[in-house]
Amino acid sequence: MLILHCPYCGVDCEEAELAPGGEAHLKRFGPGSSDTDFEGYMFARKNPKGVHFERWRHAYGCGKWFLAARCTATLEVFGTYKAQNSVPHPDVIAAVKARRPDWEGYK
Amino acid sequence: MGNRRYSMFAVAREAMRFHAGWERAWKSPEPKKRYDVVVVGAGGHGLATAYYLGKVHGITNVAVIEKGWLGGGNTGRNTTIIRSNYLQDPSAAIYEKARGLYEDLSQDLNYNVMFSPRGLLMLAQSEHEMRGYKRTVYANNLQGVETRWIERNEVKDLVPIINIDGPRYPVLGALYQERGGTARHDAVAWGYARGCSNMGMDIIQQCEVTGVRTENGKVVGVDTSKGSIDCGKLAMVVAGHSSVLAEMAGFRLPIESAALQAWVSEPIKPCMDVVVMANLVHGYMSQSDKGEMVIGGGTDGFNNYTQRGSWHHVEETVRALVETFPMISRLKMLRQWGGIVDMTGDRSPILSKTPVENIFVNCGWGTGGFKSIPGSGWAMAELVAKGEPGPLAADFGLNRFIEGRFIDESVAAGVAH
Amino acid sequence: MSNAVSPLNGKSAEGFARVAEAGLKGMITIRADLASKGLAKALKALGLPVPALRRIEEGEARAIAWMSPDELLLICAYDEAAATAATLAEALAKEHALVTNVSDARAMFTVSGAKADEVLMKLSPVDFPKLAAGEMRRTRAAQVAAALWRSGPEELSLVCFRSVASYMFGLLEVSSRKGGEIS
Amino acid sequence: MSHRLSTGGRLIDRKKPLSFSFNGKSMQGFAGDTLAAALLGAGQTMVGRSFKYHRPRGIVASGVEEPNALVGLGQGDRFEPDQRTTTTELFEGAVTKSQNHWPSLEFDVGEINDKFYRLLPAGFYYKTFMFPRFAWKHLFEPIVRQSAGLGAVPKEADPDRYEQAYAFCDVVVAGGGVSGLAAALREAKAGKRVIVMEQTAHWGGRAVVDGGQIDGHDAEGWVRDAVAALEGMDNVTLMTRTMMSGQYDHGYIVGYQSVADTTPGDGRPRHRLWRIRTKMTIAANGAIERPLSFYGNDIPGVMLASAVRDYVVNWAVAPGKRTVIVTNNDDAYRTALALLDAGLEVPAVVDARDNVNSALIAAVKARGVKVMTGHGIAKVKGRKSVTGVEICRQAGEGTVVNEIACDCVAMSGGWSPIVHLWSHCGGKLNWDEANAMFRPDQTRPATGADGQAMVQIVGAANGDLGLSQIMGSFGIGAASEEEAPIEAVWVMPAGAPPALRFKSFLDYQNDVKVSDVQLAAREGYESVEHTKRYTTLGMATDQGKLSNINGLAVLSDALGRAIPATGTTTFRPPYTPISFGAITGEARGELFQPLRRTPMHAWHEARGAHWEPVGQWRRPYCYPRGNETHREAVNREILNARTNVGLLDASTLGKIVVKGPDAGKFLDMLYTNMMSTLGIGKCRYGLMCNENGFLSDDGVVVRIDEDTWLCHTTSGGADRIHGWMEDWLQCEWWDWKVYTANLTEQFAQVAVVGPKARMLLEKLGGMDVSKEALPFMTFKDGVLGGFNARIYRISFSGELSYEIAVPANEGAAFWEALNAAGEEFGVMPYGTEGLHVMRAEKGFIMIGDETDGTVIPQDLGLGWAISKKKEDYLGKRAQARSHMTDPGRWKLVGLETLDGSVLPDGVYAVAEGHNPNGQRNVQGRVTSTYYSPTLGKGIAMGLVKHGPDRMGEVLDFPADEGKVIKARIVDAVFYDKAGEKQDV
Ligand SMILES: Cc1cc2nc3c(=O)[nH]c(=O)nc-3n(C[C@H](O)[C@H](O)[C@H](O)COP(=O)(O)OP(=O)(O)OC[C@H]3O[C@@H](n4cnc5c(N)ncnc54)[C@H](O)[C@@H]3O)c2cc1C
Ligand SMILES: NC(=O)c1ccc[n+]([C@@H]2O[C@H](COP(=O)([O-])OP(=O)(O)OC[C@H]3O[C@@H](n4cnc5c(N)ncnc54)[C@H](O)[C@@H]3O)[C@@H](O)[C@H]2O)c1
Ligand SMILES: Cc1cc2nc3c(=O)[nH]c(=O)nc-3n(C[C@H](O)[C@H](O)[C@H](O)COP(=O)(O)O)c2cc1C
Ligand SMILES: [Zn+2]
Repeated sequence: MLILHCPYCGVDCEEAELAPGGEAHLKRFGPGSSDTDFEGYMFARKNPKGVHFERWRHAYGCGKWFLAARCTATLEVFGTYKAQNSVPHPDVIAAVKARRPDWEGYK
Repeated sequence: MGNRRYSMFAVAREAMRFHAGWERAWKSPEPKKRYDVVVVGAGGHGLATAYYLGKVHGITNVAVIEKGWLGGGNTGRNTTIIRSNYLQDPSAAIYEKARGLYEDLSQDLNYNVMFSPRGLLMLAQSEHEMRGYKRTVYANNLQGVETRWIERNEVKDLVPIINIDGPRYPVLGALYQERGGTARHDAVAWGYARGCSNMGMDIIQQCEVTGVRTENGKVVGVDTSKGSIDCGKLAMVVAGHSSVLAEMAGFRLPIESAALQAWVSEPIKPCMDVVVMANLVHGYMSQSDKGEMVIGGGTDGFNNYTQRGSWHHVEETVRALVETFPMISRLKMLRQWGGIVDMTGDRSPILSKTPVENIFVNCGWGTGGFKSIPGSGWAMAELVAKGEPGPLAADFGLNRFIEGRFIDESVAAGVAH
Repeated sequence: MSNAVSPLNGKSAEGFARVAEAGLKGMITIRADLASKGLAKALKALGLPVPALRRIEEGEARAIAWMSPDELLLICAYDEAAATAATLAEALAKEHALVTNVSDARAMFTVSGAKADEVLMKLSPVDFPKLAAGEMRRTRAAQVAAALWRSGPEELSLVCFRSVASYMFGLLEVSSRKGGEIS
Repeated sequence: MSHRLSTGGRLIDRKKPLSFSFNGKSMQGFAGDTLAAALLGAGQTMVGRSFKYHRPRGIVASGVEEPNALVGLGQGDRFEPDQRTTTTELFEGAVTKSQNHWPSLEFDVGEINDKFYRLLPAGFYYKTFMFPRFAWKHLFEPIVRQSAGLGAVPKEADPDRYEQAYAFCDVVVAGGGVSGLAAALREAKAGKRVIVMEQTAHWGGRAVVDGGQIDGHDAEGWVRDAVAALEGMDNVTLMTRTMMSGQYDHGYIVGYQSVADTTPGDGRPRHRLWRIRTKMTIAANGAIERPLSFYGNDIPGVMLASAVRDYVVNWAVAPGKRTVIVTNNDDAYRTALALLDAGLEVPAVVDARDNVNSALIAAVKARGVKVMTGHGIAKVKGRKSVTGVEICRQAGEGTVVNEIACDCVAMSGGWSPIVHLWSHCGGKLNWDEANAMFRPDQTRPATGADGQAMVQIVGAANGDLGLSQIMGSFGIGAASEEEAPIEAVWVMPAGAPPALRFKSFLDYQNDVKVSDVQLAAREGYESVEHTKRYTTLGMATDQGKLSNINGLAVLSDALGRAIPATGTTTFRPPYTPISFGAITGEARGELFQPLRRTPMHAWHEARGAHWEPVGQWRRPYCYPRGNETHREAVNREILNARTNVGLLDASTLGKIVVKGPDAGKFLDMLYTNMMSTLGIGKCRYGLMCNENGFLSDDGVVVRIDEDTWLCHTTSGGADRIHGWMEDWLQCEWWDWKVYTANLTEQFAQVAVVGPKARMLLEKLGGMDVSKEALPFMTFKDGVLGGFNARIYRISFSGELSYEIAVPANEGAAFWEALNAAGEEFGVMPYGTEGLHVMRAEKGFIMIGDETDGTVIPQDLGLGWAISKKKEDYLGKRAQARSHMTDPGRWKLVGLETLDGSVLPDGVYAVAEGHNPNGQRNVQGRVTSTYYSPTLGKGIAMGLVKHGPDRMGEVLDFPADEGKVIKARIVDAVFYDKAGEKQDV
């Protein structure tokens, strides 16, 4: 049962107050985009065993979507940050590096 | 001289000497330098793939490589529901092929996998579900899958412990597959393993694949915790770990790994002879031969590689089942566990060639691939042996996503076990 | 308005705590840039501040609560809601803002008594001993969304959607039954 | 034979006798007894039958580890199977029955399995029952199942109620023994918020029985003071009868509290399930004694040494008159002393260790007890109760050196720390060779959200067995007798031949013997996980609390590998079984799920509406009158709407307001149509697709002012679509200035439908609803019959129709007013089925019928609703994929059976031949089908390959019993093709 900090309202949310939203930072490809780009956007997933950047909505709270960096193998949470970031927030990158020195970085 | 072939008489003979003469069910050799085919993953699908490679295609220089103990993945932790009452043609075809093979699997493997076609019901608890299941019945009849729609009173006859009167979601009837049922999940893995081993294949346990070696777009071998092994062809059959293996080979899959949980009650005397799925409220239950009520529900919603799920999902499912079977309220949960399921974009499996020549994937069975083990192994063996999919696998290629050719089963049923 | 009846018409129950539907309440959702001067001005005119993060500020006739970074909930008398909403909308006409009357979309309950917390402890994943007076907590109560706060000594108030009012009352009623005391 | 002692008993109140019954026989016990204590006290040593061989079984333990003594408790709707007597508190009038035998406990037919034990080794069924093929299902499996299964089946619904509660704290201490209390004191003094859970009704754990000095007091006194001190602190919550069921991720804990088990029917919740979020868990839950594996170690009367001690000291119950003690460690000598103190005979202590000595041993010798070191038990004699033991050298193969008559055997194979809670989330273990135990590896604890340890473990659970050692770790002085080291003994005697090993039990309940584990090893089930599953070792209701360590030691020995190389199986919650009732909590019956009600719900209910669940809403399907069938009611409602006027409660329709300078642009992305160009005051039907291009929702969009739109969604769709909008606004187009609000429940909405609709509204008065003032596809605000209303001129039925929204709190009154005013026009309410049929008569699609998540708007002839002008909208890219543009896609058409009958739901139109998988080719399917009372015949819609180009063609639809129904492809609009009726 995860507990994640909502960067908008400051509540440490119970998993039951949240709605998961899958991989974060997917770039939308619309009409005219190549098959590969579109497939990458819609289907191909990193799904790493390790550091994962993902979307959560504080559904039973302030209603805002936020992002989390979390290890899918240990469930350790490195940090949460606002959804209005098209790439992981530098602070979070730093937080991950601090805990996972051999992490290859955000790809 | 030891006992290879299993039978009532063999057991009787062994009884005389306190069963001292039984041979190993499967050998556990050290890896050879090279194999024609390396199958990664000794779950049901990997072992069945190897088994039919030998049995149907005569390819026996095969290794099945397992990072843990064989059958210890989802094959060893699933609720063993077997059915083929799927809506879409490609699904119905492969699941029915599998169900058919299950009918004779014990005899074929000379290992009693306890396939028990005790009957399976999917309860319709809304007008919408009812229409969906009636549609499924008509589809199944044209697909050669024996199912029928039964009215609520017949449901009650088949499942005396059920409460068909709701109050919240009265049972309107059910989609009934008389020859759906269950099997002893571990025995399926063990039986196939024994079959492979008897054909001279190597099942290598406690050996993790850590890298995939390719040369100009072609696979040449794998690195493992027991050294590197060359291979002509590579079959990735690792369910929840498919993305990890794909990453090693340099491509991505439309897969997300999430926890799916199940649990059992304390054992009680037989009280439910069929498998019941209540998809509207997300719960299903059957009774094992040992007497526990075997229960499962919906998948957790986030990427997870631990075999632990979230408690609130347990509550949702138990709630649904207490409502459906009020008598279980005074039973107790004995043990809960989880597995890592491989969920695809359209919730249907992938049997496919990959961007890397001679690497083939079999994954994406998600919450419902125990029932398909024999059929999937059969189709995968054909794909690996011939390098091209046969009719059973044809529609399950990776290209379907970019073509928009989904095989969507959620249409008829919510839960996909 | 004579035709208006609250979802449960003031239904109540006495257990080890008292639970009651609070009757008709005026509620207005305001979505706007909470930092904007215009908003502050508009609220000031109603005798209300812009509440800080997760705060609820209760005036004598009205209260205003922080619901999300760009959303406030104004609570007032049912009859004045429509007019107040109109006034606010007027005042915020120049801004990018959305003011809408949601009085009828909600149900409000009070839970009172020395053990009021114990009733909600059974329903909401909230650390009640740490729930400060003046904090607006949005969470869930069993299976539905709810917003709750301390509306008085030994009293909590709770807001949920109108359609689930009787579900909510059912939850509160069983959770407050005598014999179910936790301490 | 077991009996109650005349004096003593820490926990019982002799002034409060309680009567209960066992297998119909009435018995007496005392307040404070467990069922097990009361049974033994009443002389009942045999209490059940084993799973496989149906061997007579007695009470082995005094706590949660008990494998045998399970009974059915209670009667009728309060019956509960598999109740563990050692943890069930006795209460007045308790009715208990032993399990798993027929016809009786004394004489059980199943016992014959025991005679054929050699034919039934582990996994025999994998090797047999295969021929003939059908026989497994029809012959063998039924037999296997009947003989398996333990408790009887509860038949009725549970009358008791259950509840749940949340709590938050810094520290949860699991276990109220001396280590738990010491840990709680330490943490509480440091100002932490502490919750202490003790599964039993008593504090103190073992120490209060075993004795010893703590901080200058005797253990009992120290415990009393510690509890008093903790009770005095308001940052501490003490919970007895509360078991920590599981440690879950991020410090989430499930606790299981027994509230009213001993007072059935008193109205209180029977169990309370705690969900606790803690920063740290301190597992202080002790250790469990291991049995020894010798022939007949399962015969009633053979018990754990510590249990024997517990029964004597806590409940003044003597498990036997003459007790032989067999051990490999010193602790069991405490049992000898306890028995002697109680005036019971101890003919001998059989100690597997060679020439050991210690204070405890000396003390026992001093009491004149014969201590036989280097010896073990060759055989226990007796069947339904112990009559004696045969002694042999532990080193040998079981040659009997002498025989001792006794009626009880107290065994101790050493202690296993309870590492479950430590391990649930991955805390690791080390094998401690000296103490022969797996104990926590303090360097590899389970970690939480911050990646740091979230579980600590102390006391015996941490492998510290000596009292001084345990209290010392808290800086508290303590003293107990020094003990000589244990010597691991996994099989007794060491060289036991098969004949002995086949009756040396590891897992009592599942009848797993030493020989079974050795067989598994021989057959290659080498992983401990394979052995577990092959033999069912540790899979019984006690989850191997007694058997796992002995089992894996035997396995390791058989494979000639070290115990740590074998490892343990996975520890999973719950620690002991918890009721499904508790897991359900309040969520049953009315509260099973939220039921959403519209403001008019009560009215519908009072009119006997037949309900249809729509999401969590409940909508009237129809309103049957008198003895009308549903079908008849639906037909009546439709005809009335088409000829007079009908009312539909449309309040469940989603209503989402979208406002802002960029609202138009936003809606243009959301909908396939162009919404930015919609005129103020106008309505437009719109479609939404997901990014896969599939149709996901539809509804009427209205433009309220320059930058405000109101979007109607399907009833099921409101929350989903609102979430969908917010997702895009927050995560993709966060720079766009748009606000949304879900106003679905702010308004009650009524569709007033039919030729007389206008008359009805005019009668209510207050607004001009004429064609001129309020044309089709426009809306108007005003006061209608005294209600603030917004009236939309839209039609989903093809009739003249108004959809009117009023404030929800006035909905009931408004609905009444419409009914009253409509009386003279023959107004009638109609339900969802009428709605469906009328829309089908008009060829309007319905999300969920025509769409099923695989259908795109282009399939439904809705091309007109897809703007060609826009270069982008959600789903557009996906719709450009090859399969979506395939001209061969199935397209929407109308279908009419040649004989006017109604096509069955979901039938398929077959094509020639079969596909490569041998499945019949198909070319279309029915998506909705109804009897149209308006047209007096069956009508249907369906998706057909090239459908629109095949008007008039007749298709074959195989239906039930091999019947084939012929239907013609027709225009999907069956009624008022020109659309005159709705636009008047
Ligand atoms: C709780 C639960 C309930 C379910 N219920 C049902 C049901 O009722 N009916 C049904 O049909 N299906 C059900 N399923 C789904 C079903 O269990 C799976 O689809 C199926 O078992 C998958 O089999 P598999 O062989 O593909 O994968 P697995 O059995 O998981 O085997 C994959 C193997 O690959 C190994 N592996 C992974 N990575 C590596 C590596 N790097 N190197 C070497 N080996 C590796 C793993 O250790 C594992 O043993 C359920 C699943 C779960 C978790
Ligand atoms: N000398 C020996 O060989 C030996 C062996 C074992 C124990 N001991 C003695 O036993 C005592 C150990 O003290 P301790 O406090 O570590 O253990 P303990 O066994 O005395 O106390 C553990 C307590 O935890 C409770 N408990 C267990 N699981 C629980 C759960 N999941 N939830 C809630 N409660 C739970 C038990 O009911 C028990 O009261 C000492 O006196 C020690 O000397 C001695
Ligand atoms: C169909 C089925 C029945 C099971 N029955 C039992 C049982 O009776 N007792 C038990 O302890 N575990 C039972 N289990 C659970 C296993 O013990 C184990 O938890 C599961 O295989 C997952 O493995 P793991 O817990 O070691 O990770 C059962 C599992 C399955 C799939
Ligand atoms: Zn928040």
